[in-house]
Amino acid sequence: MQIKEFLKKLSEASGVSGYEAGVRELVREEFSQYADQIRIDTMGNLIALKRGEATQAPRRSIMLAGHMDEIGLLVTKLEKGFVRFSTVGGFDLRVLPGQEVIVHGRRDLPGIIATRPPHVLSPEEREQTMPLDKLFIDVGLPEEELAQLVRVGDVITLQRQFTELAGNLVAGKAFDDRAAVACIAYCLQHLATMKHSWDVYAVATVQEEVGLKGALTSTFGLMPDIGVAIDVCHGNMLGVPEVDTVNVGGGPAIAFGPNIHPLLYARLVETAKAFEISYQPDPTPGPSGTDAWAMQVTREGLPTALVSIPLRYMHTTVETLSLKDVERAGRLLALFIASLDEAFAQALGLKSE
Amino acid sequence: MDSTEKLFQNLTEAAGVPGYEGEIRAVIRRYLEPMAKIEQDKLGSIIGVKRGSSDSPRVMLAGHMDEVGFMVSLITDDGFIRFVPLGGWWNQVMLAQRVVIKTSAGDVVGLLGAKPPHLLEEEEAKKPVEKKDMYIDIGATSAEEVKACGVRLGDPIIPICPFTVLAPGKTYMAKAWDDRLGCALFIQALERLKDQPHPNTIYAVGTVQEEVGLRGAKTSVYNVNPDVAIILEVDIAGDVPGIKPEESAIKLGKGPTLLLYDARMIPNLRLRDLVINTAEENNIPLQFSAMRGGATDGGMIHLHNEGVPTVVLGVPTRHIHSHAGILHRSDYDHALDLLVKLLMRLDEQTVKGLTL
Amino acid sequence: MLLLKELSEACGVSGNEGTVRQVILDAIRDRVDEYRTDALGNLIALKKGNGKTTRKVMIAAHMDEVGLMIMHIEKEGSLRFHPVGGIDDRVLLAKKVLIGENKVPGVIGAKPVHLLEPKAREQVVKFKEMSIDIGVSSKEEAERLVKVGDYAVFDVPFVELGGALRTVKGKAFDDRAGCAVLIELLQDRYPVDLYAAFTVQEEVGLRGARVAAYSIAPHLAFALEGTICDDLPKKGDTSPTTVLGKGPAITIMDRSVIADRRLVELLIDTAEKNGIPYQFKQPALGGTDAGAIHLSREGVPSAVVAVPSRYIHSPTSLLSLNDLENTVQLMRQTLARVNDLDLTR
Amino acid sequence: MKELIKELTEAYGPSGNEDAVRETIKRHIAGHVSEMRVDALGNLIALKKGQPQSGIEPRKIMLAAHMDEIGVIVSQIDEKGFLRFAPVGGVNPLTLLGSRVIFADGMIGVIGRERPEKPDEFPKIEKMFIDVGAPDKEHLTRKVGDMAAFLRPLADLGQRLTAKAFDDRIGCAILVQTAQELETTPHDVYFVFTVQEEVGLRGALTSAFGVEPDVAIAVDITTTGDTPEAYPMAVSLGAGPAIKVKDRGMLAHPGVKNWMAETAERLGLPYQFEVLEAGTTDAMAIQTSRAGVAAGVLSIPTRYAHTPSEMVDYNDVQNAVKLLVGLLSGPVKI
Repeated sequence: MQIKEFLKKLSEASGVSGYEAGVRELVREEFSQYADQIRIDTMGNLIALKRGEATQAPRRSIMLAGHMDEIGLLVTKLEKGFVRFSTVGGFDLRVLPGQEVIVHGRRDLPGIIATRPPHVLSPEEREQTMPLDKLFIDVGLPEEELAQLVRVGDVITLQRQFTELAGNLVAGKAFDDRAAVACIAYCLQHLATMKHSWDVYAVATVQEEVGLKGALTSTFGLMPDIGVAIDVCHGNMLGVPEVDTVNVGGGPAIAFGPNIHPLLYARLVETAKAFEISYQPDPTPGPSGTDAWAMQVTREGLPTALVSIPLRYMHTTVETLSLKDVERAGRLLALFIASLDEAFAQALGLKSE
Repeated sequence: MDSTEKLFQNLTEAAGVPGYEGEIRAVIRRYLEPMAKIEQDKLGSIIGVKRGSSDSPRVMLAGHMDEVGFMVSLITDDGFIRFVPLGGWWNQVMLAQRVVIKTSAGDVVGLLGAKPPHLLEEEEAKKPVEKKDMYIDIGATSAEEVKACGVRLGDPIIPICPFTVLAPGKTYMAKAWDDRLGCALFIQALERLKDQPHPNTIYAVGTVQEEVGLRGAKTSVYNVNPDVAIILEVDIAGDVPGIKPEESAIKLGKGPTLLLYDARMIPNLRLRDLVINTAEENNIPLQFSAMRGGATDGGMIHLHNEGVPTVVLGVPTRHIHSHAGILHRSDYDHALDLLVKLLMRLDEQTVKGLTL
Repeated sequence: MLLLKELSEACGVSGNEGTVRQVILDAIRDRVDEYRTDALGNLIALKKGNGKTTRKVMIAAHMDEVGLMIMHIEKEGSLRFHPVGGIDDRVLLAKKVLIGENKVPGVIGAKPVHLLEPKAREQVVKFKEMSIDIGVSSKEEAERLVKVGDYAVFDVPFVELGGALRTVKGKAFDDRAGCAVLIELLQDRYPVDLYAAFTVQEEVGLRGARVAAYSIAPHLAFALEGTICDDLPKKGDTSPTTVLGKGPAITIMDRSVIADRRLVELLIDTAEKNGIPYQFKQPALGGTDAGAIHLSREGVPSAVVAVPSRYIHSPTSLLSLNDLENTVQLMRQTLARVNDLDLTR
Repeated sequence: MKELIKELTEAYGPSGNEDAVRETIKRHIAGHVSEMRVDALGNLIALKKGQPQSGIEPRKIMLAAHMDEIGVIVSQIDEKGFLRFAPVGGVNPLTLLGSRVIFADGMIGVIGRERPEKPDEFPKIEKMFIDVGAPDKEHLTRKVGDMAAFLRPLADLGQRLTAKAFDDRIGCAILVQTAQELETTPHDVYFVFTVQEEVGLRGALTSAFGVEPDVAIAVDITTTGDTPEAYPMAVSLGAGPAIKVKDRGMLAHPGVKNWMAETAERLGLPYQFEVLEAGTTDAMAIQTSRAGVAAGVLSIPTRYAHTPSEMVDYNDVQNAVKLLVGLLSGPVKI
């Protein structure tokens, strides 16, 4: 698998929270090459199992979670031949005006997010962010035709063009968190060339952007011994203080804090150091806001960790990351998994039934 | 794609911010050359001369080649690019868009960075980002890298928005309709008149630097020295939610528009009536518009010499001065018909009559 | 009482409760029948009932306290930090803190008032504008003493103030007071299986209690808290949340739970029968582990009993030992009766 | 059915005090279900056992409507016997001024307000109080923690009805009516009347864990966009029950959504799709129960939600019952 090609496919696919079917097929295709078993649960999570070599009980398992849903829009109302919409997931409304979109009606309709032109706005209005109810989508259809092709509740995705920048960086939509899905695929591919005794559940979760829902239910269903979430974190960019970001291209960020089991953090760091994979520590004082936050408190709880890929302009159509970081994160996870043994399980105090 | 759509694609996808019209000029030249004698003024405006059955009257058709864009103004140490707008940009439609920097070393793709919502203070989210605070990210990590990519101060920057046929097949989305559409009109007008005798000589002019002050119009009009002029422009469609009729009554698909006045020009009334009659006689739908702000090349051209009878023909376009605009094919076709019919009627007699 | 001092002075910011857990473990090891630590760090101890018991009762007190985490070290060696749990920016300025395992002392600083515009003096300084000074002059020097990710707590010694209410002052009475009460309760046996859950991460979202309740699956539960006590003189007709010295505070409803009415009645009845003072906590304020426990599995009837304590979530808090002891009394007597409580509907 | 609706909406039941509502419902569904139980939090869980039908895969279906309503809770009592209070659930202060409230024991109070500093000042709940007509504190039987609900009888406007607590007694009424009209079903249908929805979907969370359904449908209210200058929204009163696509808290399971829409079309019942910007329902909590539940919502378009005068269209209500009966009689297609 080529990370760039796979990420491009994922990024340009449509999979707004709750409607991940489109992107899920791509993931299934890719994961099934490395998995012994693959299934989809009630919520729509894609769960791939790659068995470990362990022969004697207790059989241990690790769950890798990266979410495949993306933030998007939803049709709320048709008005005078234009589309009113609502957001799914957290948007900065300021990036919406002028964006190209695709309205997934009876067929896909390209269009743009528009608002009253500046020519007719009062100076005050120009100084305010356009609220949601002042924005609409123009697909260039007359009222009657629009009504035949589009219904309330139809999904809308933003511009899907994948762009290569200088220095091994790429830009596109939904890298949050499809980059993690690509990273997991790369990890599985890598694992195929190694020995590992623990079972690996590679889970592409759904509905993370609307409340970590896929992780909540899939973890309950699988109840692995430990869980690792892969997500994106804020990369360095103009106008944002250093303390809030890590460097794009500086290697995966390994989180620690209340959401992270100290021993998992330690093992990840050892692994990175041992194999000279550059990484960045990522202090996370409160809620990590990732699938790991949900996984940790499932049933009687489990040790969790979080590996993040530095990313600029999160939740815009020009999310930007370094392919090198994705690859590094994938390798790190594979090596980490290969290092898991019963001694480590004991150290974590895992039950042995 | 029919030939018109192909023409639209070639014209709108070409680069040409004010002062940097080289690329678009080449495209237009390719289309004009088979039909007309090509001249150029010293500012870069291109002029296609097509003689009909008579040298006079001299009819000037003007559409501007330049589009709104940006220019590299600063390269930061950590490799981000600051820019200045060329032409009137509205800051609210700029964030998180893709752009191409046209460098001596070729095209460099970049994007306008936008702070993630997660890191926004509540107050901050209420205020639009100022242009001066925006920047372009080409994926470089240092000023050196940026320069290595060939980017230099002053390099022009244009939006990325490929020509797209929208769902109904009758509406198109693209950048730079303002005013590649005008260019398309004079090109196809000449094509139609190729083997028709028209009682005049047509000067089809693609002007430069309209967006920064009608500059190309001022120079090219000297070269042409017209007896009558028709400005071909986009017009603001007002049929979107939230626009009141008194702000703009123009609707997409309801025909071309005739500009009754703008900030810089009042049309020649007889010429105006000629347009209206021609439209009625050929039952071509026509809408009327009036702009309190804004102006067109006509603002310069009609003041040439002792004055030049001038009108502005428009085609309704939504969302101009942003990355992507939308227009309707039938409006364009009607505008073209009207223009051609008009050119057939502008003989010496009629034109003299305009100013008696 | 002495244990309260030890508990209060131990450092246990959410996610880093190890030290507190150790203090508690040493205290209860010989009092309980079983104990274990789970994946999040909850300490769960079982005190079996007197044989003929039918009910599992969970009592939770959380070990964690609000504090700070070191996020970034500036070139000149000052430390940027982020609060862990809800801390009011206003209480941070000019406080002494202890950082990391080795308790490196530091002071929270900001721009001196002299340099502030008159207008700025009116405004609250945001924690993002503050930094911790540990007396070093370079990043390198700082890194020898602390590392990014270290936890920091306020440096506040435990002091007895005495007086009729036998007040004491110290840090983290929310919820070390609850821990102290729970440790006391483990001395006796009751006609129920008592599961004492010393929980983690309450301050970042009731997370320890949630998983503890799931694994214990109790029939009913109590949360022990050190609760808001806003009884200072103030203008207008607004009565206090709780009053210092007026006895344990019983919650009827807070942001996280509507207490089970049957348990509330039992508590009130027990208090009155035994002449133990009690008060109601003003409704609709705050949240406790009970919020997570009562929603566990198919639901768990839950109630909250709290020791009033002034200035919680600030460096120093204050409580009355009388209230503490009365809370122990009330719980003891209640546990003696809870097995017979009719829970059918 | 109007009698049932009247009885239910006028019952007293702020969050945590649903007993009266629960007893009323028990009375009406007794005999129409196979078994009933009340769980630890007070949810009423009634099961209608399925009769196996050839060719139809039996599923475990949970229908949820919440019994509780918004209200107020006494937070303090001053010397003169005025009761200060805090909200229970999302109470808009504007709707309190001049309202009457009623306590569990039938005591009635009116809500008063401190003189505002500015006449146009937005009323704050901290500056309001309940006056139960007590001369002073001594003669007052109330205590801190007592809850009160709006007092407002149902008014039958003919086609439309207005009352307090249509949120979500209308849902309860619809479930009761469905239980009565549904003769047989191939599925095990759990009619669950939940508690404490208004304070955080708490009853739904625990009852869903207990029931462990395959499919769940919450029946609750939604707001409309058909009043003057309303927020742009496609839902309007009388256009049929609304099938939820999304609200603040959840995205409905597309399968359940389509199953409802297709059934409505098959039965020739009017329906509309709903995208709600604010608020959520029990379905949010049910959806993520255990390993996940395919959950949807059937909404009754309701104007003036969370005021003492909510308004619904009687046709929407009856069509909702018809749709539910239709859904439960046939196979589950998701």
